[in-house]
Amino acid sequence: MPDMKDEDIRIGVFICHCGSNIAGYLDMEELSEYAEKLPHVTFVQRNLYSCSEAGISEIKKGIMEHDLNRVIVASCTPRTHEPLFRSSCAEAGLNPYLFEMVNIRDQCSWVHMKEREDGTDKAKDQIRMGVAKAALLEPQEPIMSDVQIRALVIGGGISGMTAALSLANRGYEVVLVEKEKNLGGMLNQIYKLAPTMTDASALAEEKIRAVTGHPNITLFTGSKVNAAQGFIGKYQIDIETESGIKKIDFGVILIATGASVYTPEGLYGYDGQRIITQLEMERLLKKGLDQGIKNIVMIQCVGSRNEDRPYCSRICCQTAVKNAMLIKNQIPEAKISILYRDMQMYGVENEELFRDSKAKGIRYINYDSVQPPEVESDKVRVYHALLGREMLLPADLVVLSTPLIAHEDAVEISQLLRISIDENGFFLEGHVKLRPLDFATDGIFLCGSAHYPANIREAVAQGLGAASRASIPLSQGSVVVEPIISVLANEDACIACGLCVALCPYGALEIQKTEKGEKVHVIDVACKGCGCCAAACPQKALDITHFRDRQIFAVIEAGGAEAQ
Amino acid sequence: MLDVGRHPNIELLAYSEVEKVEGQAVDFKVTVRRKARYVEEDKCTGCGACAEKCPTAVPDAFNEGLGTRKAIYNYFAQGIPSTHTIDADYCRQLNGKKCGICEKTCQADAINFDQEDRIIQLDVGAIIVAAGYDVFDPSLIPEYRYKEISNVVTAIEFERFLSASGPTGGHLDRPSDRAVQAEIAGLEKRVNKSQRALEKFEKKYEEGSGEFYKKYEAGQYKDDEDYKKWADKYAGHPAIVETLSTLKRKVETFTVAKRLAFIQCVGSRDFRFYPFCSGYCCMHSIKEAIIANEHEPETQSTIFGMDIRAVGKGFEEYKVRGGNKSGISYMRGRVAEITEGPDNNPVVTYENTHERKVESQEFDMVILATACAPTKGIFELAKILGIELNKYNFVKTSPQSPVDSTVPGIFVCGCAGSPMDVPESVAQASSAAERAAEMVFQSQSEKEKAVA
Amino acid sequence: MEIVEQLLDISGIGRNRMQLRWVSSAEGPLFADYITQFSDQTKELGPFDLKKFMLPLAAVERTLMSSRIRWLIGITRELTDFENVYHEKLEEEDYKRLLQQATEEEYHKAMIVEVLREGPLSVKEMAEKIRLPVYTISLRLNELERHGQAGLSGYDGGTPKFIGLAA
Amino acid sequence: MSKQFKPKILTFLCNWCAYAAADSAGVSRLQYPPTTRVIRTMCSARVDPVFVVKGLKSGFDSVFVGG
Repeated sequence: MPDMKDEDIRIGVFICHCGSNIAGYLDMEELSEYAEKLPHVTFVQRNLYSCSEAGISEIKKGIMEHDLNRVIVASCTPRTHEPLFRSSCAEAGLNPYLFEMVNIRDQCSWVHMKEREDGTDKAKDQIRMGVAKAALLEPQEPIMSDVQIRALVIGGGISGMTAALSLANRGYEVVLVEKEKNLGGMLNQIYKLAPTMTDASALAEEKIRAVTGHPNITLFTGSKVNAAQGFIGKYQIDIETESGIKKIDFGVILIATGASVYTPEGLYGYDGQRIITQLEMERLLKKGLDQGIKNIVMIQCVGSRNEDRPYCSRICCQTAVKNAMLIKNQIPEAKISILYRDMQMYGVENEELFRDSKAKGIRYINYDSVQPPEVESDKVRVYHALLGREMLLPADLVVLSTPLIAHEDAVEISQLLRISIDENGFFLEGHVKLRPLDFATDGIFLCGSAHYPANIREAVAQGLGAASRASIPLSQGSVVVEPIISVLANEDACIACGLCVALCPYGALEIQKTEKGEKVHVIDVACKGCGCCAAACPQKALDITHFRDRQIFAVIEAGGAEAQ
Repeated sequence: MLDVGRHPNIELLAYSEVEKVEGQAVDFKVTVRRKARYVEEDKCTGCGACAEKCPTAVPDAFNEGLGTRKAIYNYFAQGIPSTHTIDADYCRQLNGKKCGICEKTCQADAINFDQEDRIIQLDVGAIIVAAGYDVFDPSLIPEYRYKEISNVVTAIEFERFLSASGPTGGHLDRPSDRAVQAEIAGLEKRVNKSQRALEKFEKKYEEGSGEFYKKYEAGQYKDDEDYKKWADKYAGHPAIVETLSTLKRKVETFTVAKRLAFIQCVGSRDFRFYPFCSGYCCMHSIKEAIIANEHEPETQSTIFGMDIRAVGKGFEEYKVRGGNKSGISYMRGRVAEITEGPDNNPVVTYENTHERKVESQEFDMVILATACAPTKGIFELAKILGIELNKYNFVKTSPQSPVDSTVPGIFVCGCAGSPMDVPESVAQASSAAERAAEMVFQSQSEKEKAVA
Repeated sequence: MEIVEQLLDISGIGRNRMQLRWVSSAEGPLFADYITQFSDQTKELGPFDLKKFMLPLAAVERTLMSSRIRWLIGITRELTDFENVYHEKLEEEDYKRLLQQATEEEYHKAMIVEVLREGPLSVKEMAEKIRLPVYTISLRLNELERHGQAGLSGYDGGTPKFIGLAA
Repeated sequence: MSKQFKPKILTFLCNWCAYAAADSAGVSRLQYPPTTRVIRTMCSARVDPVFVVKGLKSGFDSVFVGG
């Protein structure tokens, strides 16, 4: 195809009837006559259904016979059929980005049904604006970037191990980095797991044996990531291991760093001896309880659902009930009362555990956060919100259910990999409902309590899920990015002020040294083309392909001009 | 949904059911029945012209029967695949009466009335069950009188009331008010009909109905059949007009529902039905209450629950914010009974456990947060696949392998496995996909080893 | 976008010539209402008289292109969300006030530059044309002089005349 | 009839939110005045404040930005 010089731009305009959805409300004759008179338009055609097989072949025929180098389809919303029309243009030998759609159905004929004349005027303006933009369109090639087939899993708890094992089972090379000396994370400190009461360390050993024995998994314990560069497909990571720094390239990264238990300093007289946390309770259970303990009081929501930590940590209720059941197994006649605000025993298994615990004689006492219980030397004073009177419960042992909080090093990892954490320090997922295991930045994935406190069932499921998400780029071997991205249009204007880098929500901009001094560099693979950098740049140095300033100005001027 | 429809690697068989499964992990033979839709899938562009012209109105299942759709329909506006379907039970043509309007209207001539069910064989390596759940039918709970009191609705119906594409376009018109409005519409039709009948008589006899009636009463046209009909028509006319205007005055007093009651654990945590907790209903009610408040700032909601389980990420903060900003109050207690007070207002009787008093309160509308019941078809599907169900009739899984069913190679995700909310379902979907991929990969490597 | 509204106000064009609305993809009806309201509101305002507002509009454009304003918009988050090294953060209201004040100053400077394009003027003449007190004009004028955007062009019988210079 | 003033509104719509809302208004056939002239952008952040001024200078009577 000849190089696009200004004079020989040949635009084809295909106006769709969409049966009667457009033709029934707009004057199609007037539209096609008007389109013929627009600058650079050399071919106009109307068809009944542009998106049907017949319509597509008409467009392809039009491109080849009239040697068109720009195509406009005036029909429905680009959000549905733009990819279809672009691929048809490509099949006819035209670069798919020399194509522009004009919406004259969903945003014109359908919404101006009783205003045929004004609706037709609007359609004329929109087509004129489309033609103005089409004249300035440039060919683009989709950006391919190959992916290093190797996954990095940070965190060797149940979730991290599950993810690593699953990816390894699918034949991918996995590097698992764990900051502690041994794998297992929280599992090592837990005695038994609800609801099947399987032994936590047995499960941990089984998983650790599988991980250490797997040929595809390289394990680094007592190590941590201290430098990270690059983007999806091409990450350069420095891992500080016990035997020196290792530089390894990765395609994807999985964050499974888990969370730690909040130690309730200064709350309810916590002393780690008589007033302990649920985790310390697990240790006591593991060792075997001192039979002398007869009365145990557990207090829920210690240090959570308040101003400092407004979130409900989800798993402390089920942990408390599980521990209470285990205590009953070891000391059947022990009296256990659980002081709670809301018993968060959500789901099938938890509710069943909750019922069985009541059958075993565990008592539940509701307290109001306004009047919390008070722990004294050998008893606990609590105002029973449901009975409306104060109770004194003898307590040889007080167990405080504290929330899981984010590890301190979560902030460090978030800055290293340019991923965000939420106000409670947990990692912020791409989308709370639709992308719970991804980050906003492509290529990095998330599972387990690093995202939000999760029990074993959820941690394992999220580990598998994150592995599945991570395997998509690995299995394709390359990443295709739509070429609507930011580009440094005016290199001299850029003064490397870094304002755009701070603004970019996708971490797709960085400052790099070039012969002309420091300039902004666009990581095209990570860029989503949102354009906030181009709009904010004080020097107007950045621009967005397919939505360039000059294209938008041309469309504005075309829109404003009166329809002849 | 759009991505699924357009993804080259996904073959979407909508309106189809699995009939038989043979073989075992890694190579299953699955027989699928593609039910006849009487529309050619490859020809239909989903433009919707046929639906506009179709004369038969049918209660719309997507809107819980609150709105109506046509006999030829797309399940909801932007449903994928956009291919329309003819509802064989309601379509006149398929029931022997003459019609075929949709066939005439369709310019892509995609309508094919003698399309048959088609049986398809599939060879697959793994199967993922994502059969979802059914909404518990609250009419099984007599004390909530779901069927008798029109202003008691289920959560899913309330969702349709609030939705901009729902039957009321997002306005919280009370069902009792809508019934009155439907009555008014019926009456208006009757008034016009009788008006036209009177005019026909007047034209026929060139005489105003008023004078004719005076003469008729004076005994002038006693025995004439036609005149008698005219007189009865004229006598009955004012009565209809009268009831119509009283109803119309009553409609002026109607307002959007402002006092809402959300009753949690309807069917859940209940030994008579489902002893488990369905997990998402607390959050769903809080969301509905907040949206209702956004639509109508004076809306006040009370959520009755034993525990308000806001356990997910950001849920507790959402619940607290709902309480502070969107006029929601949380009442700890289980609702005993709903009776109908004056002006169709449901009255809720409950024990306020913090005050240890039995109280009752009148509301404009009551929303029942219904339980997540296993789908009706799960029993048959389980038999076909050979997988076990747990005692609550969800697919049996274990905490260590949460997405594996009891049969290797068959996996489960979402509410078919156990009640859960959207974020967990989406996460579990990826987990099931991963396990399936693992299974398929292992089989390939074994085949290669066998060949090598 | 509040800056644009503020500029439209102080330039006399009126802030209701522009509107920013947030609409989610499910809120079709809400979108239709916003468009209907804004369309009726525009109809009441009547056609936009380009000739009458040519000058102030050019000044608005120049203000929006000035690096000072673009910088201030660009680092909003830096100033208000993240703390600087001394752990100081700018409160939302202080930032808004600072931004409004800067915008006003830049707008006046832009008006002066635009007015001077028609030919040399004295401070008093500028004050009448832009309808601003002499005091503000001279303040902004010497800022322009400091940045080399304006300069003395000569004396008309004792009163100094100024012209715009290409910065 | 005298040419009744028909305003022309330059409308920037973000592809994921406002543009999608406009489509869904179309799907449910909601009517609104035909005064808007739409420019689709990938995100409302793409709308540089200068575009608003450009719009008023090019003959539009007002500018609407949908994010």
